Amino acid sequence: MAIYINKSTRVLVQGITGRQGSFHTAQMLAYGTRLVGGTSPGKSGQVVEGLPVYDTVFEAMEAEPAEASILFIPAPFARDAAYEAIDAGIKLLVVITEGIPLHDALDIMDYAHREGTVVVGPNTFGLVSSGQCKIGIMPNRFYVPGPVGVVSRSGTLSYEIVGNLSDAGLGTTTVVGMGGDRVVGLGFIDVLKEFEKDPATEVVVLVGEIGGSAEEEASRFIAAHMSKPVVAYIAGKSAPPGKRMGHAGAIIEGGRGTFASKIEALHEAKVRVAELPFEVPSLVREALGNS
Amino acid sequence: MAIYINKSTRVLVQGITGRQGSFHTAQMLAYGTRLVGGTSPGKSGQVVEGLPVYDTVFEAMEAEPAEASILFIPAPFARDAAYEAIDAGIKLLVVITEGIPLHDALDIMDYAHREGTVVVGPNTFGLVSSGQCKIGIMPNRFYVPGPVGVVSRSGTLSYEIVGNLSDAGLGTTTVVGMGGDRVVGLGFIDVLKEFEKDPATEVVVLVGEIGGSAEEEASRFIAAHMSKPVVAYIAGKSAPPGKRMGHAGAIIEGGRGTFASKIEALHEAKVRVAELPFEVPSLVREALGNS
Amino acid sequence: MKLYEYLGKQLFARYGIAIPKGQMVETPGEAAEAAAEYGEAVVKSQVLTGKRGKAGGIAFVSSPDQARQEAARLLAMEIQGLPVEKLLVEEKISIDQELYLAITVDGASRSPILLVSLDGGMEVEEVPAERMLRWPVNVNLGLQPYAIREICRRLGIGGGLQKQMLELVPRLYRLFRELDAELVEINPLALCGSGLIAADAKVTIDEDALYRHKELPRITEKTALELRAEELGLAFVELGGEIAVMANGAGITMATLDMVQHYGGTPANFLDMGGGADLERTANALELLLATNPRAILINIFGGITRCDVVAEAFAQVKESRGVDLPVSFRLVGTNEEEGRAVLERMGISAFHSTEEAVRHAVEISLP
Amino acid sequence: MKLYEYLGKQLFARYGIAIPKGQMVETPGEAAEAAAEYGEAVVKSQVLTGKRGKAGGIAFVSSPDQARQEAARLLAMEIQGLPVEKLLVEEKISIDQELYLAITVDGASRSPILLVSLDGGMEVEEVPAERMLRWPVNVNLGLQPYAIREICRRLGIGGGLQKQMLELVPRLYRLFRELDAELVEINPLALCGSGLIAADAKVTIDEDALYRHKELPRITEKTALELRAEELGLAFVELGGEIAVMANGAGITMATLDMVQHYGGTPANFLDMGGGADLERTANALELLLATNPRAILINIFGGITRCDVVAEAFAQVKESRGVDLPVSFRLVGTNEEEGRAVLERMGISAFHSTEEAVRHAVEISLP
Repeated sequence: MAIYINKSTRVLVQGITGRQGSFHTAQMLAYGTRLVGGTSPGKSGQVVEGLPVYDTVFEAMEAEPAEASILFIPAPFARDAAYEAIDAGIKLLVVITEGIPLHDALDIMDYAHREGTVVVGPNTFGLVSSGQCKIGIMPNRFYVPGPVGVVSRSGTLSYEIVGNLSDAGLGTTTVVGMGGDRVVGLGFIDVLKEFEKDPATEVVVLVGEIGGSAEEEASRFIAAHMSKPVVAYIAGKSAPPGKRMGHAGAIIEGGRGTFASKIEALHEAKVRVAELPFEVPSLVREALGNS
Repeated sequence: MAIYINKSTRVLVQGITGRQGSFHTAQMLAYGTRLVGGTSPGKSGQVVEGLPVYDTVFEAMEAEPAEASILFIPAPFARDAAYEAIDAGIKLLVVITEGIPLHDALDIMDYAHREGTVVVGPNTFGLVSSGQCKIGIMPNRFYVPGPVGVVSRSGTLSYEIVGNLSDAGLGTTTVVGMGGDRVVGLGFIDVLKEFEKDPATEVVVLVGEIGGSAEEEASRFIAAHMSKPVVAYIAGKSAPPGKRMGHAGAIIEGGRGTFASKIEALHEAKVRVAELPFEVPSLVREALGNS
Repeated sequence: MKLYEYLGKQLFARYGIAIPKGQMVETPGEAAEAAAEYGEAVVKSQVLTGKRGKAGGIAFVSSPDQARQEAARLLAMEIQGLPVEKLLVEEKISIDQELYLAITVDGASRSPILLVSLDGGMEVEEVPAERMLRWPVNVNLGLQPYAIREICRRLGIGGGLQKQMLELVPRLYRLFRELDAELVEINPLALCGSGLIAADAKVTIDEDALYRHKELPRITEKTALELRAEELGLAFVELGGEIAVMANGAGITMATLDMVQHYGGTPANFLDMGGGADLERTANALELLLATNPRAILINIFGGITRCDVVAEAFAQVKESRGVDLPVSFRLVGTNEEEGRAVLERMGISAFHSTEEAVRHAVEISLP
Repeated sequence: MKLYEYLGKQLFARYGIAIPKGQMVETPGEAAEAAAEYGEAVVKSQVLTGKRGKAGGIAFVSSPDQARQEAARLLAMEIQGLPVEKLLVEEKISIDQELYLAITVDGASRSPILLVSLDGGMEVEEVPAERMLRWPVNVNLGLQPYAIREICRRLGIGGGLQKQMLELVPRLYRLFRELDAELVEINPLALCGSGLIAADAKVTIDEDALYRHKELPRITEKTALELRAEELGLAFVELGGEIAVMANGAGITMATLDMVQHYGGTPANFLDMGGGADLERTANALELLLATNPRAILINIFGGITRCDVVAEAFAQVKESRGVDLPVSFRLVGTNEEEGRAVLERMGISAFHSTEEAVRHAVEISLP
């Protein structure tokens, strides 16, 4: 079992002919993802990695319907591409694009909410149900089946942690990247709810960072609704206030979103907190032992 | 039984302190409608017909929640009032107001659709479940319980027809006024579906008029999905093309929306069509006898 | 409110939609002057009907003299009963392809709808349904580029023309929304070289929204009486027959007219006095009714929000002040019916209970 | 991108939001001239921090001479490390009541959020939560009048002040949406007689959306190196320590810094080279890294979209061209790891597999 996606999920690649789009198309195919085609305006009829290219999502859906789509579309055009996917009936939209204007993200979320489409990202590495389906840009090799569900705000840091887990013999059910922007679709709580329901997930790893209040809200949710153990790591302990540490979300403003407040909230929710990323596997083992 | 509203439906009056609002508040109370209060900005604390007046719909809903609201709000402010009702959680919105700009109506319908609110009107006389609840401006006396469901595009004409029915001893389950504007919330098909499901409704009377294609679409629906007999009357046989006959919807343009095309569609759907309004009761009797 | 082509084109220009060079003129002399600037030119009657081409209301000219002649001819014309009072003189454009483009409101989907066809230039009713692409627009999203690309794909429009559409369509949609249009139509939308030019313009503005568009001109196709009715806030249409008809509610008024016709009478007008009118408004409506010089009057009141006594009082007032002597057929039921009947009885009028009786009587008294 | 108060107020004026009369000046002489126009005036340091009042960055003056003196004093100040280079001289307004008004984006509700409080004038963090009204805005609807009326009701704002709010709030919201603002804040929003005046202005524009706002000024709080990083499209922050750190991904870069600190080192910077950088971009990032004059370099690459060999090649290139002799701790795993390691080996660098080892090594080599 897994959450959101599995081996029967049919996936479309928007922006398949670009450098990133074509590279990750190959990677996703190698992982075993059921890709059904891609889009690139004006390039209908081309073939990328053996997959048909269409002008529009509607055209692609006429040829073979897909449930999910992954966006490799430059930021100025990402909102339009997201609208297109949602309007054409895509139910899970993974937005890899970085640097999408904040108000465009608000517009995307609003329309997606209205149409019942789940958005992962923007500025996410995607999500993967280990051994079944990868819709994202994470390296293939660490995502092996196991009992751990992972949800993370940052990409490479989660690769690091999932790498540590797999080195320690701990595989994953589903790994979800929420995305590093201030406004993202799936949040911690959405994903935690799914992990709580997923029979294959025995323990959840939450990878957070400074800025915003998502970790604090997740803590309250965990305390109230999670029966499964949760392990957390929060990045940004050493970050100075007022500076944006890469991610739009990672900025401590007016005393809010600090490392301390997040750790306190997690402790209150009885979450096991790792001080450093490589401590995560032992805390997971501990949690598995206890559960 | 009845559709949309019944004796437990709690109703709010938006614009209760105006001439129309207060007059019809008294009429609705006299009919037995469960009115719980009204709104009028800046007039919180006043009392109209024994009902409390609030500044906003939110304030009213805090005091006592309502499921439905009826709008007596001047056209330039109607969209805002509709938004307010929908945002505050009203699930059935009856818009009496005439002359609402077309694009405002589009906006209202869009938001209502999004939030799952049913809109009756604009430019409607409202709806009434006979003997239980009246949310509208129709005269009280003709709406007596019985087996006939009525849905109408025009107000006074439906009073005339319901009056004819009640004179003939035929009462009604629910009478719904769709409203005379080009864009209205509930359409024939929505209401026909409900009547088809309502055990108390044995026959349906559809009162249409020239313009648009609602009657043609209703006919196709009736042919495909209605097991109950339908009787129809269409106004505007004598109307010249290109002239707007009062209702925004009642205009024959470019050969579409003609009397002839509607009658033809209704006949194809085996609907009994009355030539003149007062022929409706005998056709209803005939339908009841057959069913 | 329909706008003349030249006004519609002014709006197009304001929204960045290309139009041919041209100017509105009202005399043959002005037409000659304008044509002198363009060489090959077209002179187009400005009337609010779509059939002017077939009616000979458009002329191509190659010289100022010819423009003067044609303008004189056109200004003497009536098209579908409408006198030609204004002309639009435009440079002749060389058209490679004609498209059809319109945005209007679709009652069925409760949304704006975009209509596009490659069969431009002909009457829209003549375009086969399968060659007219219909795209409902979510008002929340508006017309986004992806939708235009998808529409173009379905129509087989690619390359430069698609690019032009991606620029033009959002502008037209913005005009449609911002100016509260019921209809914006470009037919033909002319492909001239690599550019799209609006060769015609049909724009209809929602009259209910005119209050928020002080900048727009006020155009009317109404008769003097219809204008008077508009001022009074009444729905009124002149129909030219013998029986002046007033009722309360658009549907019942239409049904009353249908019945008049059914029983062999001819209605002089459609007059919906609306709901809940007071004494003054009702009196105004009755004055309007008399102004059509009918042979008889038919008043059909089903009082709901409207009070029967108010209508009866208003009638008494107008009858007295104007010394009305016309035969009247009155139907009166509903709110305050007894009081209303009492007022009429004093004038010797016995109101009917049923519309049918009232209409039959009206037809009888209207016969010469 | 934060805007200076005077720029924010220019935007307010463009959107019809009332501001005090005033002008931006850069010298004491200009300040005196401006103050002469207003009589009682206020001289405000233009710095991109909210604490300037407490820091003495605002002066009230009654004469041009006093304005000159205070301006000289202010222009010599630093506030929170920021030099005061510009002043805003404004007429002093007489304030009856101070409100707080802001619109920002709420990540939790994925929507804009309006913040209103009757406790204006104080630091927003000091306003008790229950006295700050928070109203999430549906971007589809925008801020409609009903919402403002409801907000006013909850705060007990009626009458004329409510009317003022009904005018002002939609204008501020329009600015927020049209200019891609992350934050618009008016604190205090001053009630002066019957009018509301924006006595301060804090406007932050989304940098990701600047490309569509050519009309807006470009303001930066960044150092020269950070600016260079911005040009290169890299996320870079100077931190002042000894170890230059580069990683790929914001989260892992932060975690690497945390580990550096944990093991007793001090980071010179935050540098996220992002994902999928090519040789040139990586080389640029490395150049930037060297410009902080560190004692040691720590490079932490977990190759996904990023290829290990590209990073190693870029490093070799820069090392050679710049003759870099600094000690380096390299961690390299992921896509094309073998190829990358081979490149490094040729330079005598043996890359670590784990971040922990790499960080520990970096701290060691950074010690004097």
